[in-house]
Amino acid sequence: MINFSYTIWIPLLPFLMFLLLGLAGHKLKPKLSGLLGTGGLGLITILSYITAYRYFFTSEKVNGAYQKIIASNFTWLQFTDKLHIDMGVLLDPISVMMLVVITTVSFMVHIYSLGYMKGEKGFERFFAFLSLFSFSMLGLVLATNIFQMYIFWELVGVSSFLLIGFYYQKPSAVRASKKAFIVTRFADLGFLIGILILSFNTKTFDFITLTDPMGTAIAQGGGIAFLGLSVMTWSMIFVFMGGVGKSAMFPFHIWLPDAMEGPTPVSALIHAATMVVAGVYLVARMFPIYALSAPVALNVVAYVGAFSSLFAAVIACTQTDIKRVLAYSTMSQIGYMMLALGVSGYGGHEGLGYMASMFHLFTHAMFKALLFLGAGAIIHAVHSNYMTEMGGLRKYLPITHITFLIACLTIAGIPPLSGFFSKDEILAAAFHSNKILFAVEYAVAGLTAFYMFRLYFSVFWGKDTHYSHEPHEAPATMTIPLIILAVGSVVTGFIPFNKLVTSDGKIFESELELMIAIPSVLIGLLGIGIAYVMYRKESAIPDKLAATFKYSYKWAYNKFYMDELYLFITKKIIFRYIAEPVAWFDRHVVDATMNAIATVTQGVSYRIRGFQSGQLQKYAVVFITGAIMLSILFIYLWK
Amino acid sequence: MDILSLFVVIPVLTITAILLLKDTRQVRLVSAFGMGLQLLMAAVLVYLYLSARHAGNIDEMLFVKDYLWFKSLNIHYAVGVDGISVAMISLTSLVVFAGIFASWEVEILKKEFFISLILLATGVFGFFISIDLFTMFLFYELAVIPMYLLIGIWGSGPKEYSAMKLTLMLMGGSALLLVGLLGIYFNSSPDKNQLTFNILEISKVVIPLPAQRMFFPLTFMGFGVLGALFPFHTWSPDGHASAPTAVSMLHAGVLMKLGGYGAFRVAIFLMPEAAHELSWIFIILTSISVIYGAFGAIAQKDLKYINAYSSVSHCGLVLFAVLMMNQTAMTGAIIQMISHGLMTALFFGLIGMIYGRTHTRMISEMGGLMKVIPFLSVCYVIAGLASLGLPGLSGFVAEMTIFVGAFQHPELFYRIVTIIVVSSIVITAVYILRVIAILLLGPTTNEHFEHLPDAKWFEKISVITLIGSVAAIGLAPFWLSTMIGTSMHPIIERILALNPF
Amino acid sequence: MSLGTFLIMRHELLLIAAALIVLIAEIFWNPDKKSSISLFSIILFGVITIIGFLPSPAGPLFGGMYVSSGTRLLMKNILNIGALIVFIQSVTWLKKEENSEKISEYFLLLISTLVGMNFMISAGHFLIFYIGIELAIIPIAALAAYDRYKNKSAEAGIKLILTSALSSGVMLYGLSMIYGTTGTMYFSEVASLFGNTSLQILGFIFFFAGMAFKISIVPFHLWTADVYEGSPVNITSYLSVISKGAAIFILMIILFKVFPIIMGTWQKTIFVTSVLTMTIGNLFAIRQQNLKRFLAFSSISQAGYILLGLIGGNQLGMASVMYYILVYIFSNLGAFGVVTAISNATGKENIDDYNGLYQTNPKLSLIMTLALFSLAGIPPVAGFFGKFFLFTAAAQQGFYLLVLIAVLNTIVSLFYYLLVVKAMFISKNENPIGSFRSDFSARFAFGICVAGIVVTGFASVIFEAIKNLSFGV
Amino acid sequence: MNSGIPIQYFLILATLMFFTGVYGFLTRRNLITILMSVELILNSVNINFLAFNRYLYPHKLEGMFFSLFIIAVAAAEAAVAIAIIINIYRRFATINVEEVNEMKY
Repeated sequence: MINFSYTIWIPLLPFLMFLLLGLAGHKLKPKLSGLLGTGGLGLITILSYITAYRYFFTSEKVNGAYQKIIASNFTWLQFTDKLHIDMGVLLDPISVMMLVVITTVSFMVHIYSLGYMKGEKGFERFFAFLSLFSFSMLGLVLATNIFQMYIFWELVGVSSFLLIGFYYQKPSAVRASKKAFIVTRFADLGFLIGILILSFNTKTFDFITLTDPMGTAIAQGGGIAFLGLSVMTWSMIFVFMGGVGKSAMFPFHIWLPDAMEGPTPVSALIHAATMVVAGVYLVARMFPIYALSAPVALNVVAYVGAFSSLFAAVIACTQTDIKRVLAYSTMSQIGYMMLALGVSGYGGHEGLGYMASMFHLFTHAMFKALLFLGAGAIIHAVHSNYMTEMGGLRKYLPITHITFLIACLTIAGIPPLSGFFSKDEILAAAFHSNKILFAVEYAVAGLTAFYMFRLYFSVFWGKDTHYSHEPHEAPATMTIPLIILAVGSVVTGFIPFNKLVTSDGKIFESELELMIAIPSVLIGLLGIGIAYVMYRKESAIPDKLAATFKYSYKWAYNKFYMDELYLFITKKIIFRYIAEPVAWFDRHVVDATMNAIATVTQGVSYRIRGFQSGQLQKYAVVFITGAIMLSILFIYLWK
Repeated sequence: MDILSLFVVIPVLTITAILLLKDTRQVRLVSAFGMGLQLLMAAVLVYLYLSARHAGNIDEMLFVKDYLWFKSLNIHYAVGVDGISVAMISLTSLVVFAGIFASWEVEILKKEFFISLILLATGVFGFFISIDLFTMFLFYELAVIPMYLLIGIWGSGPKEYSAMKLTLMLMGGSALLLVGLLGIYFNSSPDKNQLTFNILEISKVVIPLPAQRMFFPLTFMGFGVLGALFPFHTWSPDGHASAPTAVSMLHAGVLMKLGGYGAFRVAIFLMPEAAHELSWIFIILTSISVIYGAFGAIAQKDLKYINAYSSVSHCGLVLFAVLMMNQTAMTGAIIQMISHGLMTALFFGLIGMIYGRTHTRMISEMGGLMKVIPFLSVCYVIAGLASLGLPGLSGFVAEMTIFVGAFQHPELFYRIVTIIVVSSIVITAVYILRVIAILLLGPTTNEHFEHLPDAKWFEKISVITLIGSVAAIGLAPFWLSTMIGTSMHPIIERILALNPF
Repeated sequence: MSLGTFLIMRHELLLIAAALIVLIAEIFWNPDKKSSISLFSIILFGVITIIGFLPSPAGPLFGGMYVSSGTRLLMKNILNIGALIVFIQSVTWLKKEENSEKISEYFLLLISTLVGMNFMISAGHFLIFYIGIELAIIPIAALAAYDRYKNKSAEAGIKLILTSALSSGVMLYGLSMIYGTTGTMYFSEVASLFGNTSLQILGFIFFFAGMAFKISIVPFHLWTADVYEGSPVNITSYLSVISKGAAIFILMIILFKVFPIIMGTWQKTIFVTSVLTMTIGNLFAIRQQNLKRFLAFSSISQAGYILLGLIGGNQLGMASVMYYILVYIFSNLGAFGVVTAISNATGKENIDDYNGLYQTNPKLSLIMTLALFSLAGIPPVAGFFGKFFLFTAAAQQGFYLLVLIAVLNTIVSLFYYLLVVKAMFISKNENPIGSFRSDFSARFAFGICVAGIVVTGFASVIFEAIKNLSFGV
Repeated sequence: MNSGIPIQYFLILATLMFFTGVYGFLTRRNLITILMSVELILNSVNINFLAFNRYLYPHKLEGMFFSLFIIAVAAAEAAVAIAIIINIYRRFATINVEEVNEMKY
């Protein structure tokens, strides 16, 4: 058994960095603090690579399965003797894989930001927040129990809130951050309720106990039925609700596009590579329960994923803000991963989907980060987000151009780039379990290729726009990460995931299924072709199309009016018809009653003043009547 | 002189010292010194307590001192603490300490102000240390009455109205309470020969159920008024809005906790059966105040009103948890009291400081303060995050303990209500973020605000004390929850022995 | 029967002597410094008060018509203390020009009323009781009309004397019924012979009405406000504490000693009347502007609370009543002392005039606040303990409902007491009452009152001592 | 020693006198008359005492003495009352009870 106890430093280091930069940041030189943050992250990147190596290649397996290793653990808060929140580090294939993903991308983004954020006000604040985010994200993936996960879940939420609202003087940014936080918070409510129900039935938070296929948690499965579904199913659906929120699945996706208000590196790190896949990771983490004890919930996962991917892809085809296009494509790719999990089974070749999903998560992190960073470089050069104001940039930004192209090809699933392999696995898994979903995903693959190359062509080719000032290639701090990530997205496809990350930790054989791979490549190429025709040069086709499908285009362009719907619910229903009435009720009914008591008392005291008339004889009357009344009362009425 | 009585003696000495002073500048120094001493004492007490427990002392109450006072009625001056009261005492001393610094620049009648403030503190400390119902009640009323002068003289807005309303409603609560206490007293011994006010001795006997049915509601509501139980919470918004900074801090931070503490230590601990029987009524009321308070806060425009309503919601959570009557939930209730105490004190302190600069509390009239007064704004954000239950700050610990505990309740009804109550975390997030977004973020709307000064040193002391403790509890809750939890055991055992669920 | 046995009625004898001495001394006094008579008589009375505390023989006298016991001695002493404070407070007022001629009358009359009260308290027979009560009220009527040149004073006098005559008429009628049905007027014999017939109930109720008039219990209270307002402040304070206290004492003794058989009935009676008294008293007090009138109504509601101590008929109740009267003497006299001082200095008696008093006369306002809080029953001052014990006594017999009504009433009373506090501390006033320094006697009286208010509560010995002397039904 | 007149007569007379007195007290406007009606009340009480004593408890004289004292006290009361009434007349120039109401409410 190898000693992994040092892994506790992987999350801890960024936290210390956050404290340092947060408390003393404004005293340091911006550059220094930037370097500190980056250096710290570089360190843990190395650490996590070492960990990954030692875990996958040197730690021994028990009957051919990777073990779940509790590297370190201590009780943070004791609820009951059974229920307690622990803080610790759990190493298993997916967490180790996530370690690699997060640290790599985060490190790249740190380096990139050194250039991108140069001269920004609050440079050190930015890096402090980045460290906070890295801390929370790492804590999330390394969580040993569901409550620890929830804690860091909230923390990534808030750090994303802080980073989206980084330009806090910009109203749109403020609005976006607020929206992101509240929407995800609402989803997290579901997560929490899920945890509560789960813990009530299983009396434990611990992942290993929960997800043990032979364990009591899965075996008893909370047989009590409610609306025909087992308690376990309910709790899993609620837990998944949290995932939906974080991973911007339909219907909680609305925060993601607005989140693009944040600085581009942030979008690359949080809203493309790491945080948004937390939902996928959550489902993967609880996968045995989903697969063995709550299949209905698993179906929900599959359908939500499939629908979101299609939905997002359609919208992506119509957007003109490049970051928003990328945001929607992220959403659709995550939909892929969800679907893959949804269609997967547990163990052996059944678990193909699981593996595929993790695989795609990995590759997607690489190329989507690359895409965003590239977009960042473009924006940095052009000072605009809108592709309508771009074109012919290839001669100004050669490196960006090449890397961007690679990324586009990857996402379009062109062999031998990594995207091809992972997506192919997913399609295969879908094909084997559910033909309809397969068809959907197949179409989405085409759409993806189309909108990505629409973007690519209209930015780098297309009409030759005349820029007010000459766009120039980004500095090395920005281009180097691009290159590294580009390499990453080329080679990662060859990592044998089926030997490393599988549903039950055991190796299984999976070979390329040509009769799925070839058509998927073809449709990818088809998408690219259409995009080429429409956007390679300036042409009237897009506008014609838009004109012909006026209404559907309009709907897609306005993201199917989801934002308006939410606005209606929050502003009109909640605020106008609940909060304000409550406030009014409190003032004018509850409070008024209390005041009424006082007023009535005073009123009465005014009414009865007539007794004190100052007339001696009236007093005498009262006196005598009083005496007689009392006598009557106690002699006759109340003996 | 035993250590506990010192907690009453030191403030009294401070008051006398202030009375003797002439120069007003010294007044605040003296009070700061006295309360600093108090804070130190609290630390010492915590240390002594923990070491005593560590030494294996398993008495229900420690440092018990008992002096016979009124022999014929068997009234004692009896003090003693368990983990819960120790925690509450440290909370109080923290908040009072911060409060002194927050009110460093009172203009008029400095002397009187600090005297009344410390008098209020005296009452609170006395309440928490006493284990004799009579002394408890005495200190309770002693704590309530200075509020009138504090709000009436140094307050703002419709201060006289609010002060009167607050005092009368709280006194109304204590009226119900008095009857309840007398009822407990006269049932405190099966054979009427040796009646007692001593909580520990009463807890050894079982009060007959009819009596419990009669006196539990009185006692609970009596304390509930102070704990802002719906519908008796309406003193809270007006009172807080009109009160000067330090007073709102103390009042929301500490005084409202008397309600929760008493409801748990007297009403439920002494009359568990009735509590179990009638809990459903109060559960409904409290969950109303949780949700209702939160929604009320969304629609407010005045910072203090927002905070007052959020206090209603949070204190409602305390009473809610207490009524769940199991180890975890009740522990959570205590933690929530402490966390909310610190949090809301922080909030009111900051609001006072901001108001002192912008001279308005209407959020609509402010904006973009983050750029102008970063320190205060950041602290405000932290307070906000704490109050919406962000992990790493105290609010989260408290709320989660309550929710998990409450959800362990064996009856379905309680679990469903719990889920409803849990949903308050979203509403809280909504109004907190709304305030933060309007008040601090965005462009600076009013050019008059461009050159506001940031926090002064005494304000920083006050704020940092509170933030420090909020974060301390949030990051390392285990010692607090264990300290409270161990003291909760005997209480829970008694409750469970009397109501087998 | 040796002369020594007459020492049993030492209190009365000493007081009579004192009254005569004052009367005679006035004749031979140097007309230039008449005002020093007051000092002389106060010292004289002070000596008597102190002697009153010396241990003295107890027992029946005149074949049981006159009874003296520890309890009754204590009651007399309590009254003496109160009277002493009133005397000291009235010095400033007596110094005034228009009063200089009648100083000795003032003391003579007050002391004789005190004699009446002492006899009344020591009564073992209704005849003594009747004479005592008349002796206690008639001179007060004269004193109420003491300000010969004030309309209100005369009005107060006539209202008091006529209504009291009526009330004693009614009471006597009741007594005659009791006599007719039992054939005796000795307390002890009446107690043994008393039954529960309608005629006897009627007799009791009429008797109770007469007593209720003296204690000013609703609905027999209407004279109170006018008389209090009209009379000189010191007379008002005397009426509000001493006469009321004495009447309550004797009512308590008679209820416990003479009517234990119809306890059920008089408990009901007290229940009804005390609820009425508290409520009506408070309701009227809310609206008052003149402080004397205000305190009059407040004292009415106080009487309502005191009845809670009687209703139980238990030892605790008796003790708490005596204790409360003591506390009430200190508190009410403290409040009246402030009113006296201010009306002597400025002649202002309205609450509005007190606005911003704290700026000019902080000490006076603090004393007033203390006294009012004590009346309202706010800790840590004595009033809190007093009220608590009263309520406990009532609760002991299971009158929880009554206690609830009472405590809810205390909130209303707190409301109007706070109104005064508000006036003094909070309300702004461009021309507040000028700052002045009250003379030695007033400050001495204040000293006693404040000490009483603060100490009586905490020092449990006082309550315990009273408790040991008290008996139940 | 029974002298033919049954006790009821006395009692009825006394009761009538009592309520006549009360009636007078409540209705007469002249203070002096009111005072007289008070005397009526007291005298009715006296009759009661005497009758009871004479008829029911003839061997003790408590009733007699009581009435004696009542008469004496009533005299004193009347004296003070009349003194005050004179003062009233000085101040208000009337002894009509209805006009003596400076203090009210």
